[in-house]
Amino acid sequence: MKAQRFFQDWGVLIAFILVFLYAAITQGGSFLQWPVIVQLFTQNADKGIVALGMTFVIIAAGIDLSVGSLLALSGVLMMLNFNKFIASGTPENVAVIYACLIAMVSGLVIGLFNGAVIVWGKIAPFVATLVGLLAFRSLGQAFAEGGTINATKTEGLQVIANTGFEHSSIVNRNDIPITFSWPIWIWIALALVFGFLLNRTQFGRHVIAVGSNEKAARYSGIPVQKIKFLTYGLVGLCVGIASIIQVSKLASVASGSTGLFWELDAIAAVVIGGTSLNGGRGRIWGTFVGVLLLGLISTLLVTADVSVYWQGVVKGGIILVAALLQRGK
Amino acid sequence: MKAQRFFQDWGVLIAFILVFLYAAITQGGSFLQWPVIVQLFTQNADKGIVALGMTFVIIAAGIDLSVGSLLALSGVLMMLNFNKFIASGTPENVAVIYACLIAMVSGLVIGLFNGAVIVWGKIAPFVATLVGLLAFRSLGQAFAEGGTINATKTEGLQVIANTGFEHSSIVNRNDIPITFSWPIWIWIALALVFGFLLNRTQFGRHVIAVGSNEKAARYSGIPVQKIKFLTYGLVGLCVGIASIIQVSKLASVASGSTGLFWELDAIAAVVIGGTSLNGGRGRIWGTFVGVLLLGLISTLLVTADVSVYWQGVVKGGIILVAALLQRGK
Amino acid sequence: MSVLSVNSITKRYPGVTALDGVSLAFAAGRVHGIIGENGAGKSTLMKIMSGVESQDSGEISVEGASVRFRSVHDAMAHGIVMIHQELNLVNDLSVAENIFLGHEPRKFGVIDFKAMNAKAQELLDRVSCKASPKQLLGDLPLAQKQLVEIAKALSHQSKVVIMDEPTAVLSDPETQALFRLIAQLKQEGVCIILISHILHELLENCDDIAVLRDGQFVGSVDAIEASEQQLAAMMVGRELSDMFPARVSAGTGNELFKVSGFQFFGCQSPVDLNVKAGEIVGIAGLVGSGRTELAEALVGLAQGSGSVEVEGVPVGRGLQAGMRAGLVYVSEDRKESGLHLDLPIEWNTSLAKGAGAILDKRAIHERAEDWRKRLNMKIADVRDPVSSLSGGNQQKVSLAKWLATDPKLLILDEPTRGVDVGAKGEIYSEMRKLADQGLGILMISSDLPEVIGMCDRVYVMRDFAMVGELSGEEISEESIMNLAAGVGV
Amino acid sequence: PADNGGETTGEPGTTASTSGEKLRIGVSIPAGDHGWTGGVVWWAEQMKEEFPNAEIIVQTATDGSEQFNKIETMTTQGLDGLVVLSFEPGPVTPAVEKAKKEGVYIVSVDRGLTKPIADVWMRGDNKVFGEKAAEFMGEKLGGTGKIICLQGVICDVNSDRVNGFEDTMKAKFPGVQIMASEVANWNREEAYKVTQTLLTKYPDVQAIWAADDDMAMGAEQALKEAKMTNVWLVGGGGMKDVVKRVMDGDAQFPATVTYSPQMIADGIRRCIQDLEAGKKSGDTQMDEVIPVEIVLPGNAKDYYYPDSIY
Ligand SMILES: Nc1ncnc2c1ncn2[C@@H]1O[C@H](COP(=O)(O)OP(=O)(O)OP(=O)(O)O)[C@@H](O)[C@H]1O
Ligand SMILES: Nc1ncnc2c1ncn2[C@@H]1O[C@H](COP(=O)(O)OP(=O)(O)OP(=O)(O)O)[C@@H](O)[C@H]1O
Ligand SMILES: [Mg+2]
Ligand SMILES: [Mg+2]
Repeated sequence: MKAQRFFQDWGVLIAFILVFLYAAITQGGSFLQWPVIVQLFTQNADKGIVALGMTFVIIAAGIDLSVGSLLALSGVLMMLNFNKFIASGTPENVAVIYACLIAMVSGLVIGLFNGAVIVWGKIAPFVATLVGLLAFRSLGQAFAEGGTINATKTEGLQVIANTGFEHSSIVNRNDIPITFSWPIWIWIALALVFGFLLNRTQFGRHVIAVGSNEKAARYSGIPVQKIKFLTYGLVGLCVGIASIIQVSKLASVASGSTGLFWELDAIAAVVIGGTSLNGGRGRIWGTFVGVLLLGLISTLLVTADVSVYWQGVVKGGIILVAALLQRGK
Repeated sequence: MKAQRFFQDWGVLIAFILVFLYAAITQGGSFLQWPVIVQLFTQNADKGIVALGMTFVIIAAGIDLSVGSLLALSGVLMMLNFNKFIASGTPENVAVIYACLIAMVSGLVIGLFNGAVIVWGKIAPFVATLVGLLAFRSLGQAFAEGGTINATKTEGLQVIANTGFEHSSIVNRNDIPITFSWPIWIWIALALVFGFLLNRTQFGRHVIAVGSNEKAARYSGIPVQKIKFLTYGLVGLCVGIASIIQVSKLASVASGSTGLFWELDAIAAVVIGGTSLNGGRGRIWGTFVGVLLLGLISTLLVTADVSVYWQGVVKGGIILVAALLQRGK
Repeated sequence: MSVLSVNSITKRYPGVTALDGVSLAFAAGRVHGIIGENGAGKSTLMKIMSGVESQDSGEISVEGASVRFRSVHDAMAHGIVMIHQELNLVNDLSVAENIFLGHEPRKFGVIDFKAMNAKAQELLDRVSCKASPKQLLGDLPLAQKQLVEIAKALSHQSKVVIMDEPTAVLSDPETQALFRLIAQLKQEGVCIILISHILHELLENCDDIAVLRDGQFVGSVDAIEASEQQLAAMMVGRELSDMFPARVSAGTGNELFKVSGFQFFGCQSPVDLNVKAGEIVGIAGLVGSGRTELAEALVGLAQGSGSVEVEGVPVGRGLQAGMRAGLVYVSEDRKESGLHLDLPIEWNTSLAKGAGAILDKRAIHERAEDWRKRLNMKIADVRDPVSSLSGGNQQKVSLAKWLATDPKLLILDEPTRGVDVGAKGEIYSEMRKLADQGLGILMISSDLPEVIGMCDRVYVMRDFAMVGELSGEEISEESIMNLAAGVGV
Repeated sequence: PADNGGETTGEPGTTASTSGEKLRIGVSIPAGDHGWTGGVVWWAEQMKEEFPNAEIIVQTATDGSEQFNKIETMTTQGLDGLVVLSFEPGPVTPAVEKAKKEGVYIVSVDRGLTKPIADVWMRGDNKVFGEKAAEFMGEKLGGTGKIICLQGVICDVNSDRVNGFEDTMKAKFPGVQIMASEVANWNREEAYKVTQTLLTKYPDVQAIWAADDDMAMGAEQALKEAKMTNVWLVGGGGMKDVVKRVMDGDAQFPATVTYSPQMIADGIRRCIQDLEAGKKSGDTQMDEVIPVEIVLPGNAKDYYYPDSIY
């Protein structure tokens, strides 16, 4: 019983550590280096931020399938406006700030729109956000004419994702200091804020109550609908932030492919992290580690040179083992 | 109240009729023809069959994300073996029968494997079948070395999907009789059988009971685990049958793309058809109409020549309206 | 002046008029009892007064001013809280969080867990609940959850506390503690509205008692002057004869059910017990004494080991094997494990019995109609979902579901919880009839008069062990309580 | 009109089918879920403006079966011509065969069909795509060196390119070591991540081959961040940004390989011109290879379409 409880609580972390140790042992020197570890964080920060928001939605017994499409749409809106600002002669740094605001606001507003459809339109979350999955990308493609939009000026934009904290003692093998870029810090900061929000604030506890027993929450005078509505706004905002990171990384957004399948990845990370799809039970740190675990698997598949055909089997297998480790009674 | 109940019960059918009328009015002659209507059935039979199985899984409060990948895998297994049989000199019709058996058995067995992982491995259905989503396609790609496998002999294989019932009075514009091909009949027959299974047999009632309140079902002496296990076998079998239709229609199977996104389509059809994702409530005819509605939207997008960039918005919009029509209190 | 009053409240559900022009007034510093048969509309009225439901017509006044509640929150703001008949708590939050759900103490916008736990502990002490504030609510047994629900209501400092059958899942000591608490609240000037089917409770603790019948107010009596017979007559509309049927052939049959050396999860010493054909045997004990655990292990719902025989034939492990041998268990928690609330009544009554691999719909329907008559259920249509029934009628459906399986040995866990006096009598006589037909009945009950009135023999449990067996004249409230509480041993 | 149309923009208005109505041309292409296919969709949509007198119905699909269905639906609606760029040749062939039976004029672009039913096949050669890149890279490396490869979505197109590349490398430049060959799904972001990861393991690579330009762009970003701008790349597919870089003599993009999504536009033009010229289904069975060329600073301006989306 005790052991089981232990695994249930810490399974995802144990799985992560096991996979990491495996990688470190089999890959030896090439794996246990700062750049690899830092990269794991850099590469997954955007998806990780979306997963943080998704955790709230799922704890409130909802789901959001539209995140990937929304990422593309808010990226497109951000980029189109950025280019427009630049074209109209706005100073680059001002244009960057405007563009970021546009991404966040569009994410938030569209997320709240999802929430409104679900709460006041009384449409099941799966259906409402499936509509979003179809419609948001389509809108993005219509705005971008189906293509990739490149930033007409890239330096200012790329500051966000490509610069950050460096320390002279943490270097790669060419002795160039490694950048702990802003996305890492944004991700960690948001994880802390969201963890605090979930565990220490009334909003967080009410999210749990709504997901665990909606009727009881209603009988306790909790504004159930408002809470649900807000969780969708939260994930929308997260998507907006993630789209800033995405756009900043590559100074471009592809209306057709940006964020494709992200809903699955984000939900998978949340669930692997120990949050129940039935709502009511969940945790932020679990999602954080879940994202890292999925990222680690991807890295391992590349560095261990697994045949491209077999990668799905290996990835699925590791997820299965992680799930087995932390299964309930 | 009464009106609401009416819409809740018949919403999907009303939505279908409305969209159909809209198409018939705006498209006029080019839409209201036998070929278009028959095609609607032919084109959606395979997906429709998968959705039938999915209905059982969802009523039992489960989910199966692996259907698309399983479709590819059982298609690959079927095709590889078919080509092997032909190469070894087996008569074509015998090879076809063997190949069909292989598809059905592999679908059933792998479906039951999913069920076993969920029931006895105690893994959440979402996670277990997500593993399947990753692993089954990967396996198919490994067997097919990533590519498309084409049938070395096509006539016998194509009999299944391309022949059927014809009546001299039902013709296309060139006065060639239209084929009501076997997939249509298989789909309708399976829908009737599944409807009977769900509404008239103990198994069906137990599926509903398990989905509605698992604990109470267990206390009532219902073999909860066996029931769940079987629903996954059922959807697996359906996927096997669908893969036969696919392979027969296309005389080939693409390990990388066959069945991509089918899980979303199938689940969407089930939910639009009025089955609750929380389990315990659902209906076969609703799924049937749900598949037709989604198919009709696709057809309409083609015939109305909606810009490809806007198709997602239009499709999403129609699904939303259908959902609004039949929402609960 | 009345602190809360309702004026010609009417509420209709599809097919039923739950309330039909009810007017009542409630005063501060008084305890008002409300009684009525199952389905009389008591819970509906309370839900309307606490903002859960809204009336079709009529008005609510608080301290003379007309109000309109749009949500529970509105009612709370007017100082009205309700303890629901069916528990409404969040399993995934702690006990303290449940108590303060919706009005958590905060410091700088953040929940002040320290203060919350401390205040919760006070409230828990007040309701004599042994749970710790930090425990996850889901881990508590039913009775303790009920106490948490009461503590939650007290946390609001309300003017009016509505309690819908709070004692149904409590055993004697906790019930006593609750009434002490009620007396204290009354002293503090709180208005208490108390629903119960246990009439003497109300007579002893209320100031006045209002009676509802078929959604209408039929009258109100002063608790000091009234008698149980009078109340029952007002409720049912006719005189009730003695509730407990006479025994005809008390336990003269052969040994039907024999358990020896049986161990179950958490048990302190192996259990032996037996039931003869035609016998009704009680298992008494305090809440948490392990009666439910024993029963669930006996029928194969939980782990257990030892010899279990029905008519001398060993029963295999597992629920299905037990059912085949005629061993059935009616759960105490009809909401979670007893019934499929969303499914039609007729489905529920046939779910355990089965109706052939290919369903015989007619048999299913007729069976439901049959049991509806036999247990006198108040049902609009057997095709309606169970959730549309009042609590007591749900309990009857739960019983019917198992009686329909033609059992040999029936284990009933709190069979009359939440059932009105009239219906109780019907259930008792049905039990007796079955026993007379040769069934053995093992009844777990916290209702001592029921145990004394019905049982031929009584086992008493304490702390997951069998501590005594009483029969015939030995059975009395005192002897049972002595064994159950471990005094005088 | 045997010559490759590219100059037909001048004379619209002459389009009319034999029946005197507008020509109905169905265009079936893969969904624009990555850069190159996005370009295909864009070019196809452009044709609607170029031929206002023809009814051009553009339909995309996410898999072979959907493409099958959409071709079937368009055929039922009545078509004069069908231009198809198949998702996978196998699954699409039966649908095209049905259209052919209805007398639709078939122009197949790029990947072809499994049966010789196209009236015109403007063949793209993915094998040569890989071979040309391998030859260029092998020579530039002087026969020895370490490289990594980025693959697209696992499918026939990808296999052809990768096999063409790897086989040529092995045969002609055995001294060039392919350190890793990883899937990046035609996706810039994924290529960026995969390259990041690979660079930590193989910090001494000299060059990167990507199976299309989108992935090359992603890889470039990873190189830039790792401050490894001495590593050069070869992609392919005719992305305008890449062609521009080659044209400008950017050392990181010494060359690229043509494979412009514009080929769909050529296919549509060809289809309309042939129908206008009175050609009927079954009259011809043309098989033209769209040449795959290596783009170098010298000839880059011939392949630079600044107005294209891709
Ligand atoms: N949600 C509902 N839908 C339909 N009918 C309902 C609903 N809730 C209550 N009813 C009906 O309203 C009537 C009154 O029910 P109510 O729960 O108020 O009874 P009660 O007096 O509390 O009975 P009990 O003593 O069994 O708890 C019953 O006939 C019941 O079937
Ligand atoms: N879900 C649970 N998790 C942990 N402990 C439990 C759980 N359910 C019951 N228990 C423990 O088992 C003991 C017995 O529970 P329970 O209240 O069901 O016994 P009982 O004698 O049947 O009482 P009653 O039927 O009167 O409620 C309790 O003391 C409780 O601590
Ligand atoms: Mg009640
Ligand atoms: Mg109990």
